Amino acid sequence: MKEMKKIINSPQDVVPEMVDGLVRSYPEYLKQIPETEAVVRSDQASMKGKVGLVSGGGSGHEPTHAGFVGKGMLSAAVCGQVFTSPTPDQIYAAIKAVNQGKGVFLVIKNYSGDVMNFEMARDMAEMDGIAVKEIIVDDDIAVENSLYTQGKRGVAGTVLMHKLLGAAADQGASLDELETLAKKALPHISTIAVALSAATVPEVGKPGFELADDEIEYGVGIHSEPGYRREKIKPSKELVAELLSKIDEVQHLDATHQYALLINGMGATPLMEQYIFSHDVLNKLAEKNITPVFTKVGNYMTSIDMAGISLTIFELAEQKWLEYLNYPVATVAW
Amino acid sequence: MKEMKKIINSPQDVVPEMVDGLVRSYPEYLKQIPETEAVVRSDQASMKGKVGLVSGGGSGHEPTHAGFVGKGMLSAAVCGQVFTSPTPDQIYAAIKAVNQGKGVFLVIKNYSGDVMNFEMARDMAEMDGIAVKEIIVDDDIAVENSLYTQGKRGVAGTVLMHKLLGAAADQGASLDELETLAKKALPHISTIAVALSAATVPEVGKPGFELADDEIEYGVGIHSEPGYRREKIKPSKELVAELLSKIDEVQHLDATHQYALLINGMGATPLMEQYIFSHDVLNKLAEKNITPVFTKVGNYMTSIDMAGISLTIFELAEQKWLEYLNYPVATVAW
Amino acid sequence: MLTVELTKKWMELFYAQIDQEKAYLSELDTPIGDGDHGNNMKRGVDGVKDSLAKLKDPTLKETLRTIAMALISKVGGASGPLYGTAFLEMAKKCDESQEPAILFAAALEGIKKRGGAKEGDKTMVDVWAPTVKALTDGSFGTEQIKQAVASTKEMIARKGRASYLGERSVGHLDPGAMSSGYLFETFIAAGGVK
Amino acid sequence: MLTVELTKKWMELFYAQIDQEKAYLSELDTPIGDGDHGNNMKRGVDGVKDSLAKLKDPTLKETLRTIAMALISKVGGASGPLYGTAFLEMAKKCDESQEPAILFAAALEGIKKRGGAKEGDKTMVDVWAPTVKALTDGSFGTEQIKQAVASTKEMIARKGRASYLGERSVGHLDPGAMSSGYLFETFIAAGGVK
Ligand SMILES: Nc1ncnc2c1ncn2[C@@H]1O[C@H](COP(=O)(O)OP(=O)(O)O)[C@@H](O)[C@H]1O
Ligand SMILES: Nc1ncnc2c1ncn2[C@@H]1O[C@H](COP(=O)(O)OP(=O)(O)O)[C@@H](O)[C@H]1O
Ligand SMILES: [Mg+2]
Ligand SMILES: [Mg+2]
Ligand SMILES: [Mg+2]
Ligand SMILES: [Mg+2]
Repeated sequence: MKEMKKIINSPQDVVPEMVDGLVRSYPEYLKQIPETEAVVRSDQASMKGKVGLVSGGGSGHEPTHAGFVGKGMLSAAVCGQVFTSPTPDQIYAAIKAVNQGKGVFLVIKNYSGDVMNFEMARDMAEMDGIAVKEIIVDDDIAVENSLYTQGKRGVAGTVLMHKLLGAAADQGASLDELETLAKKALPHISTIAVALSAATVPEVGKPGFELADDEIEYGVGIHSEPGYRREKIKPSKELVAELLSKIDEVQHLDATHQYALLINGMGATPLMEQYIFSHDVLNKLAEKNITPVFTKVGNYMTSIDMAGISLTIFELAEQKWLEYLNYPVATVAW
Repeated sequence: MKEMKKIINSPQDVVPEMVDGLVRSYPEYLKQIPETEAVVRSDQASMKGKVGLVSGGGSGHEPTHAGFVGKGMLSAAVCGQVFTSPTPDQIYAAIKAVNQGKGVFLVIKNYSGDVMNFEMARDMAEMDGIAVKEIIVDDDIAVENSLYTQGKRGVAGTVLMHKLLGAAADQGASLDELETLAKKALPHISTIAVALSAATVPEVGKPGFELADDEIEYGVGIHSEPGYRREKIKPSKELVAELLSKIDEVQHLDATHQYALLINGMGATPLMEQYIFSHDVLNKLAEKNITPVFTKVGNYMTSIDMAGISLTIFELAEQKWLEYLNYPVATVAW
Repeated sequence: MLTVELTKKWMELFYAQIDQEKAYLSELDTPIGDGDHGNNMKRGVDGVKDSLAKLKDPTLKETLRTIAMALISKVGGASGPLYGTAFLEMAKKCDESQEPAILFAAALEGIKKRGGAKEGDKTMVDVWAPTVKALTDGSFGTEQIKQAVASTKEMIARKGRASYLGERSVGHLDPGAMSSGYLFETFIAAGGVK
Repeated sequence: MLTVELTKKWMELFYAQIDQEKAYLSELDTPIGDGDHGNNMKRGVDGVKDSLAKLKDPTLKETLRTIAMALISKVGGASGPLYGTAFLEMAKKCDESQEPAILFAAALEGIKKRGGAKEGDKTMVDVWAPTVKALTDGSFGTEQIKQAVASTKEMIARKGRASYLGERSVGHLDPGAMSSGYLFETFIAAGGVK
């Protein structure tokens, strides 16, 4: 078992120190809500008269969520402990901080903890007379959806959801319009990942699982939740073929549609590998005569120091959605 | 010795596949110069009537250099083999592609290979009647400068040099003005790094050096060149104290001056750790009553999959330099 | 009868138990979760300890409510809202009755409503439900609690993170079931049932 | 006398030697460099082989120039411009003389000018300089080359990446010195000196 080797002070101080470091590095975008680990836009004027957009969840996915706070994207982000949903009081503080009388929209990833804590906060806000609606993102197709289970997980596609809703909110969409947009877009966003190693939670001190030196695992989640198959590492093209075929089963990729592509590094995988992976994805899509109209490659929804990559395909069923993706923002990380 | 585990196809194809993946993912910014691994702005109009700005070097530092090509920053970047300077013919092709009759300025990192190959390309361009000037960046203070050696290395500070010169060039600075700016700014940029692990060059297949599970090394270069001291890993604050004291010896940090800060992840170090490190740097500077007027934290000048971080401090001796740093750009990675 | 004194004693023992088993709870959470249950619970009981220390001559309702709010605002994750809701429901009920069987039944209803889990879904509900039943039929006790916790081992998870594993969750104890087991065991140790 | 025939034979043997010692050259480049010298040289000799194969009845000048251009455009790094310059200078000189001693002396001057290294700086110059001298005084030979290569081991590097190590570069052979050693040894093996 490898020892943990990290640039930190003490494991319990990771989140407060990280949030402080981020906010003080980027005061032009971010402000910390006092006595919380929630972060709100410093450009208050940009929120005037608009629906507030709040996201959040466990920490460890940097730059998600706080890196996407700013004009044109999130109004606030709530940073929980590492891989642990933030508590309702913190989420509630963020809701209050961004409420401009037009209501507040919540972006929640589909984990029991996130859903329960955000919904408790929503209850608290509604008791205060703040209108709150939400979308529960579940883009990870590695997990079967079923009425009898928790359902699919929310992963990198959440970043695209932030972008879409942020652009719409900035253009004055109402709370109901945001809900409609979110519900319409969600089924068109599919993500699947492959891991080369697991993340090490600082307070735990060892990786969430162990892979042999030549092993990979398909379908792993962003908290090192196990995936659907383990095997020997393969060339990038073959990883792409596997992941893309899984997405194809769900989305039935087809040259008559427009697609956006998000290739996401999990934290320890360098851009060199991400660009090669991207080359292989674009080649494989070209075999189907598909050229994505929007592509982003980088570390957006990480899993601390996990090595691996995720592939998100977003079918742009409406032209407006591409405009939202291209809409200018002022954030640390988009 | 750990086996190499990377998302690649074959080690020899890393650079062409990576460049292809990058360019095809971001056609709005980038175009590949045919038959080369050089990348030029796709927004040709933005270069009209301006001095061309060309950088480059070995690959493995992604998003440097190609990620900084675009309006307001580099005109072109030349991607060599991994950790190997590009060849003169490729650099020459980039110079020709960006020349608009106003001359071309080269940003070279101070490595024998880079200097020799860029200068051979410069000779070729000058024979064609293209005016060429250059800056040789050597911001790494870990290495002593001396008349009898190669001198200091060029590392993360190069990204700030790109930003400065790119903004000035976009505003119409002449070739001579760029040279003056570059020479003035260079001595004010100091960088120093700490490594938790070394990079693995795909064609080599094993890390450039080995560190024990609890060991770090100060002063390591961006090609796993050895540093100045090895010791047991320490809390982030103590790493910061060590690195900042080295910079202080050179820069004599002082509250009457303005500073920009660049905290740079080396590839495998997650943002979580970078933000904590940033928190500690800001605290340590605050002890001297210094609050940087510009900060950036992220993976800018990486060393493939090395774990570690570098700290760059840039004394903004002229107010104009801060404007250059804040000047808007359209690139993949700034 | 649940009293302020008993509740305080109970929380002290629960604190000590979580403090001691923190690493084990996180370890249980590793193969079928995200490895943080021990840390989550530790933050929770730290919060409970701090908040209770600040109370002056509290009523039972205030005591239970304080525990609930500390858990809700300190634990996070899935277990925070669930344990928090449990104590909140007990606080609501305690004016009416201080009978453990009745209070824990109210708590169980709260947990089920908040999380949507049923018995057999391999969650803390699989400790709470049989324990509430045992309190009514008189079979409540350390052995019964241990059995309830152990019963989760062979279940397939259908709620919480472990559900992403499907059948591969079989063979592992549920961490929330284990921490709920500690809650009831320390209740007994505090003198909750004679 | 350097001829087209001899040059081709020489390059074939040099190709084979680099191909065989590629990993070793990169290994030498690891403690005091960036571990790529073998790969760099391999790309270079691959390029030389391809380019020479395309030449039809070339002159000696064309042959040397072709080798130079292949090295310049394929190797990159520090060694590319240096080996490229060496062959370019030989191409320039070969109309005047085909004497190895004279050609290699011209190449050495090019290397020194391009890279600024002097003897004793722990670079390929420490093989080229004594070898050129040996060609003049008749001591040229495999033994002499091996000695020149070995002499770099105890030097402190003052040019190239190894110079960043300062005194810690002592105790390691210089990789460029080693590949230059191969160049001269294969020259002998090709029949370059009888
Ligand atoms: N929907 C649910 N209903 C009841 N209990 C649940 C539910 N989801 C999770 N749990 C319980 O919570 C425990 C995990 O808690 P914890 O690890 O603290 O939170 P998280 O899963 O967010 O990391 C599980 O072992 C299970 O007992
Ligand atoms: N300035 C110089 N003058 C002469 N030789 C040099 C100089 N710099 C480097 N070298 C030679 O180049 C060799 C390294 O080549 P290589 O590894 O291919 O390039 P790089 O150092 O760019 O990775 C060194 O071993 C040394 O012999
Ligand atoms: Mg958790
Ligand atoms: Mg090199
Ligand atoms: Mg957990
Ligand atoms: Mg080298």
